[in-house]
Amino acid sequence: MVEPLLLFDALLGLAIAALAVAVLTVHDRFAMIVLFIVFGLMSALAWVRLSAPDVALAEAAIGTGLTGALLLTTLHHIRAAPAAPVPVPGGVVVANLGLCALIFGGLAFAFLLTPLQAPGLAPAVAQNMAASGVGHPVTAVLLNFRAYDTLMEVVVLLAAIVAVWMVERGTVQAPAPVLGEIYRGFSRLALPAIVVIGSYLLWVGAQAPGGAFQGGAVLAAVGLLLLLGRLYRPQPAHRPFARAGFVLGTAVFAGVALLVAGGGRLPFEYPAAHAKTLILLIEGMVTISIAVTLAALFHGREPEAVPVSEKSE
Amino acid sequence: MTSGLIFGLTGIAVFAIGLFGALVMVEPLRRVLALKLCSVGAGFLLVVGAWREPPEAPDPVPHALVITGIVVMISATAVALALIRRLHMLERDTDD
Amino acid sequence: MTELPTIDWPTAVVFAPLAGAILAFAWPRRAAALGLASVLVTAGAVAALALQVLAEGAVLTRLGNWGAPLGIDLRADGLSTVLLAMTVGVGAFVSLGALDSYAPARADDRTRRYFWPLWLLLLTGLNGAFLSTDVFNLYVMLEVIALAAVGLTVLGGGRAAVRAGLDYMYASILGALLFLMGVGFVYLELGRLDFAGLIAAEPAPALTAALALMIAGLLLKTALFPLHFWLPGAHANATAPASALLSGLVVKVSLYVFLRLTQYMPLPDELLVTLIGALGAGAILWGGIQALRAERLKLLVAWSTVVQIGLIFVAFARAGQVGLAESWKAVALLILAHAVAKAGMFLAAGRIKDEVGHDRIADLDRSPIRPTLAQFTFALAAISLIGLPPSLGFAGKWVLMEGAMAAGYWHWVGVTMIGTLFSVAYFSRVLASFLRFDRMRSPVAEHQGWALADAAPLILALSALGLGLAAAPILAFMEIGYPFGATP
Amino acid sequence: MTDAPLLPLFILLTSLGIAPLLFALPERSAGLRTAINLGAAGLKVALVAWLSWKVSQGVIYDLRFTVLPGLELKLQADPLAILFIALSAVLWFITTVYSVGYLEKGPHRARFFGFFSLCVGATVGIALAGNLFTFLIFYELLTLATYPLVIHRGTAEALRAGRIYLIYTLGGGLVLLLGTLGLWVLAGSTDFVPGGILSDVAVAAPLAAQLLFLVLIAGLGVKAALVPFHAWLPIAMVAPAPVSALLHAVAVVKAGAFGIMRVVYEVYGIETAQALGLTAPLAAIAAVTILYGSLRALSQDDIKRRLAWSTVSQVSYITLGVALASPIAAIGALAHLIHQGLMKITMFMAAGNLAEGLGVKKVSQMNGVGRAMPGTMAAFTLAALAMIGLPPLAGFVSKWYLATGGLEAGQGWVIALLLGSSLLNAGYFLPMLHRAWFVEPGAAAPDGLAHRRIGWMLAAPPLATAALVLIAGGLANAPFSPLEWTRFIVALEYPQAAFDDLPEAF
Amino acid sequence: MLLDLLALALIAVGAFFFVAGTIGLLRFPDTLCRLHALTKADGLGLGLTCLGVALLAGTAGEVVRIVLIWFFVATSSAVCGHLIARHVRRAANAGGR
Repeated sequence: MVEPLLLFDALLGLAIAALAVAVLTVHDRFAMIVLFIVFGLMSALAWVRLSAPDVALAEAAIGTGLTGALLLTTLHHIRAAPAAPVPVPGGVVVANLGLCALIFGGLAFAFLLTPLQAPGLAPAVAQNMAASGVGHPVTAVLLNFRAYDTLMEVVVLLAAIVAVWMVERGTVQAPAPVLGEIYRGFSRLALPAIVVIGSYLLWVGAQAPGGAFQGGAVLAAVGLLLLLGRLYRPQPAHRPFARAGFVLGTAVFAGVALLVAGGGRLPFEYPAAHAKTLILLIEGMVTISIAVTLAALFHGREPEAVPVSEKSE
Repeated sequence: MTSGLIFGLTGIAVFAIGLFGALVMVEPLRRVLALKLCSVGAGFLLVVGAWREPPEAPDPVPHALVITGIVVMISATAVALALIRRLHMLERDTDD
Repeated sequence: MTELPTIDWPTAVVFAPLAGAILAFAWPRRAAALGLASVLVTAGAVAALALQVLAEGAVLTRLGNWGAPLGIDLRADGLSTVLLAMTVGVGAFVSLGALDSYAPARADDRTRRYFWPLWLLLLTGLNGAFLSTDVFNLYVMLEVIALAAVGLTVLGGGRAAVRAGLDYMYASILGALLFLMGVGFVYLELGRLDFAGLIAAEPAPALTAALALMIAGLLLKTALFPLHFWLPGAHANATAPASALLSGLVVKVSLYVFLRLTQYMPLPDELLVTLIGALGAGAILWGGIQALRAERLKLLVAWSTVVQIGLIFVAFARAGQVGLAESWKAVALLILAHAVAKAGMFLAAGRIKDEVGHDRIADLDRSPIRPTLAQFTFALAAISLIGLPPSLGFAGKWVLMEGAMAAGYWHWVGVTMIGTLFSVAYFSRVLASFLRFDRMRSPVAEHQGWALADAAPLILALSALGLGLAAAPILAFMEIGYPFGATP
Repeated sequence: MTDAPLLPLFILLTSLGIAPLLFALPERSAGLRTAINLGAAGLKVALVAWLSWKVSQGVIYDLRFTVLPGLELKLQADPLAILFIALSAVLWFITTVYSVGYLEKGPHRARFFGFFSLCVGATVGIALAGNLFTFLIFYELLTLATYPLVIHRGTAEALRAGRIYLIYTLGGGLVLLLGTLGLWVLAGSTDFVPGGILSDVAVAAPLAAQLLFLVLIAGLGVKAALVPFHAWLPIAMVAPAPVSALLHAVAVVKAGAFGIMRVVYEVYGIETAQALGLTAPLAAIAAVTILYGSLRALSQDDIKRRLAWSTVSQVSYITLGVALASPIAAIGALAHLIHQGLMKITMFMAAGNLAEGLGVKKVSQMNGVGRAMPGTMAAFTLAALAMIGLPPLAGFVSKWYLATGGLEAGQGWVIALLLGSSLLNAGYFLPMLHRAWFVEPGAAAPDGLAHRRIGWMLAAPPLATAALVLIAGGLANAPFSPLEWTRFIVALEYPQAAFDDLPEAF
Repeated sequence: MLLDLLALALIAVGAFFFVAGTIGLLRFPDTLCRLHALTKADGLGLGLTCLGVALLAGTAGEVVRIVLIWFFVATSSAVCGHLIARHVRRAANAGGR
């Protein structure tokens, strides 16, 4: 029973590597992005094979789905640009190829010489699970043991939206294509379902694969659907709410981390009795922030009081 | 031969392919994708580091790290894409 | 002793700017006031932390009370604290300078409002990185820094700035991903990510790979020749306060991480140390030549950053592998010197550009407008960067050359001296154009362009000069908690 | 215990401390600026007098401040320091008066006086430096402070000169840095101690000690304008006259010569230096410089350039006296440090007056200037005659001691050298005097020597320094004369030479 | 056991339709033809696969979830097909004008 699965793994690995090459070599840019999405889904599949369903979910939803959407909308904007501006000299390509082959060889060598039996932190995590306030180890690591990392990750997201709003200030985006009635009908059907799924993922994260990031990403899809179908158009007046949404997760996370300190406790040291509640609170707020931020990253520019000629169609 | 070994090598290969792309590609979107390939490659390595032969449960810590890495990467990608869009706009305006 | 420990200062040092960033972004109308206030609060927190470190030695905060390796620890030893003080000190003065640079008359509303959240996020990342004891946490911090820094690079919004920002972004992400791959190898081998684990580790192929990847990533981020290609454009095309932060502080973080890692995971071969020194020498030569050819003032200053980074790596390699235990002091002094002086210099260059209206070096002496104080500031900063006594740059160079000489590594002494000559040559190009008066048409008005805005760069430049006299106490402070001793 | 242990620091601050004040002063507050300048200069003369008296009473001043582990900034007031500091204090006062007059309506006065006082402060620091490290710091400060003075006029020519000046002096500074580092690594200290600190190293590693000497002398030789590092000096004379005066008489070249003295006497110790065979080559270089400078001076038409070449030659008398390794020659060298300063500053100020008052800048234009500006030319004449070595003027005293010392050290060629140099001195100074006093003003003179009035602030200073030249020579044996003081110093540096055995001046 | 075999058979047939659809995607000449091949074959393949998996499911909850998945995937692929076709028609119109 093991052997065929190993064969499957090997084929999957080869396919992933081949897709990676294809992403870089295919001429058409649209095909490039589609291939990348396939690549991402295949990688997610591989991670399921490696018993990492949380990671696979996150990669599929964020790393592939939303990233793909971002890439496609960017391609839509820059479609006028020539595909390959300047050809790179062949010598440079060959030299880099050699370099990367060398790096691959070196890293593969080091990897093969390393036994994959290091105990890691799994025993420590297992030992402290009871005190963590949640039942799912990955969530425990993300929101308790290494909560500081996760806070900073949300900060990265905040930095990204600040930077994107700053970069694209005062720009008028190329109008997106109108998607028509069938799409609108579909989105009316899909929206509530996605909200349910996102919330479910958030809620289940405490016990099983899922959590704030996966849930947030799914909820962000709501935003994408709304934006694409023009069911929601960002207005300048909405900016304060958007900003509040962006900072909500970071602020609550950081606030809780600091407020639990005192009385002999350290920052991030949730009182055992309230750990679960606090973590759920944080996760909920972070999910909202992630959803709003990812949707805003997709939309790009800050809604501004510039005359937008969107009424024309 | 184990799944860990296979996907470890896959990850390293993807990383190297991405690195090559990042060094050689000139087209903006493709460079971003090349970097994304690198991050997936690094993700593979961490997930493999967490993996244990099936009856044994995997190490959750690297999983958390990779999830963090994925979110960080989409943030960076979004900023890079915004820059690409902005640059395209500025160059188009000056070309006219 | 006062009752300090009721507040956990390392945490405060990271969270104060974060709170400022959130507030400044959520409330754009008050961004400047909120931002400045939070920088000052952060400065207070760093000062309190420094006092605590002075009184008690290294301060360790076990976030969540889990303790490494399961949790993440923050650790403030002497070196970290000095770099935190450098960051917040330089940052405070650059903030003051930014008040003028982004004043309503000079910059649009949006620039002003976005500067503060980006800068405070950057400060969060910088402080977090200096306190971090965990390689993955460092990766996340490096990304916080990278995104905020790219945002600052393109703050001006011009085409050159955006293009440079994009190049910077590519380099920055790639550097971070190389680092992340290294983190992967560390976990693969050790099953933990904290510094203590690195110190205790036996040499292994995976660790060598990890070290190589991480160093490559850090060198790319820190712009060591020949990986410097992104730096001059990014630093030259940003607005002046942003350039000051980028050149003064941002490149220092990757240097600092490099320093830590190479102490915890010794380079496996003397040859590597020499190679890194040689790259530093290459940076000094190539950067020097480019600085001599630069046509714009800010570009020249940016190339001088490339040179200085090279010098710092020469300091790293000054006494070979056995000397590493002491060489970090020279590196740290030079990092400090460059941060303070270069921030002052970029702010001064920005002031000159603002007053004169352009920054073409060849035409500076045609202008009847002479922002005297800014020019004087520029000269003072140049003195420190050249490494003339009694500046901090001199102290760093002295320690560098002393160690190299004692170890018999004469080539590093020679490289340092050549670098000094180069820097004299390219800075005197600028200084000569400040002092030349026979090419302009109308007479110079007296004391032109003196403004309160000159205070921030002037204080920075004077500090760079004067801190050289305090090099001994600074060195003594840096050794608190034995940054690179057996117990991390 | 002394009643004012910080006295040397106060003296340093009288110059360094007022510099920021002067920079910040608005351009038009000329009166206040002059008051600050003269007040500080006067205060310094008083403080130096007090310090000299204290030191002559045997009080020891020693201030230390740790900069890097083991490495100190050290100020010490020993007799050698007093010699130099007294010279700078007195001449600063006089030059300040002169500068105020000279720059009455010129541009950038705030900047000028700011750097001017920094420059003097650096000189004081060099004098008081208690170790080579401190010396180096002030040596570099001197370079930086004089550069803006050299290019003060802001013309292309001035900038070119400034660039050459900077390249030479910063290059020299860098070499000196190397030497200081070398000393630190070799000896573990850079202190100036009578008798030297290198006697052990000289035994253990003579080659290293010799190389180090070469490096140190090269670093110092740039400012001392030893051949082949002399080229900057004649070019730098484009600076305004008071700057040239200061550069040539007190600050820059003297810093170099003074440094050579410190290195030979107090880093190596004269015995060690001799044992290592270092003094003879140094003497040879000095001799070459003396002759070469004088020869080049002969053919210069520009007055200041001729004076500059003369400086190249004259300053090397000091080096020569040090290198002869005889106590009597040492007295000559030390005395010449003072005497040359007095003589040369007189001549530069006089040359400045000629340019200001008459527009005369070249030797060929000097016909009849003596009658147009008798006071100035009288001072010039006196200084020139002293240079040539006419008894009983100051220059004669130093040359006499040098010659005697040469004989004592068994170096007879010194007599020939001094004679030859004196002849050359006469060869380039006497024609100037001849033109000034005995030739009718001809068509060559600009404006037909139309006399523009020069104020007392320009006229008086050269007369004052000329008077000092006369006094220093005539009253050489009086207590507290420079010569007396140099004997005191030599007694310290040459422990074996009994103070009483030293011959009288005449 | 029989149930297992039946499930495997259903999944295998489903996979066959997926492969067929993919071959159509690669081999057919223009976008509308490709779309035709893809939507029909994949729709069938999806249904069969879901059915097969549902037979293997242990609990009723899992079955419900699989049905939901089938429903959403089928709907969204239909909408996607529609959108692509619409885009093609618009592009053709724009090109023809």
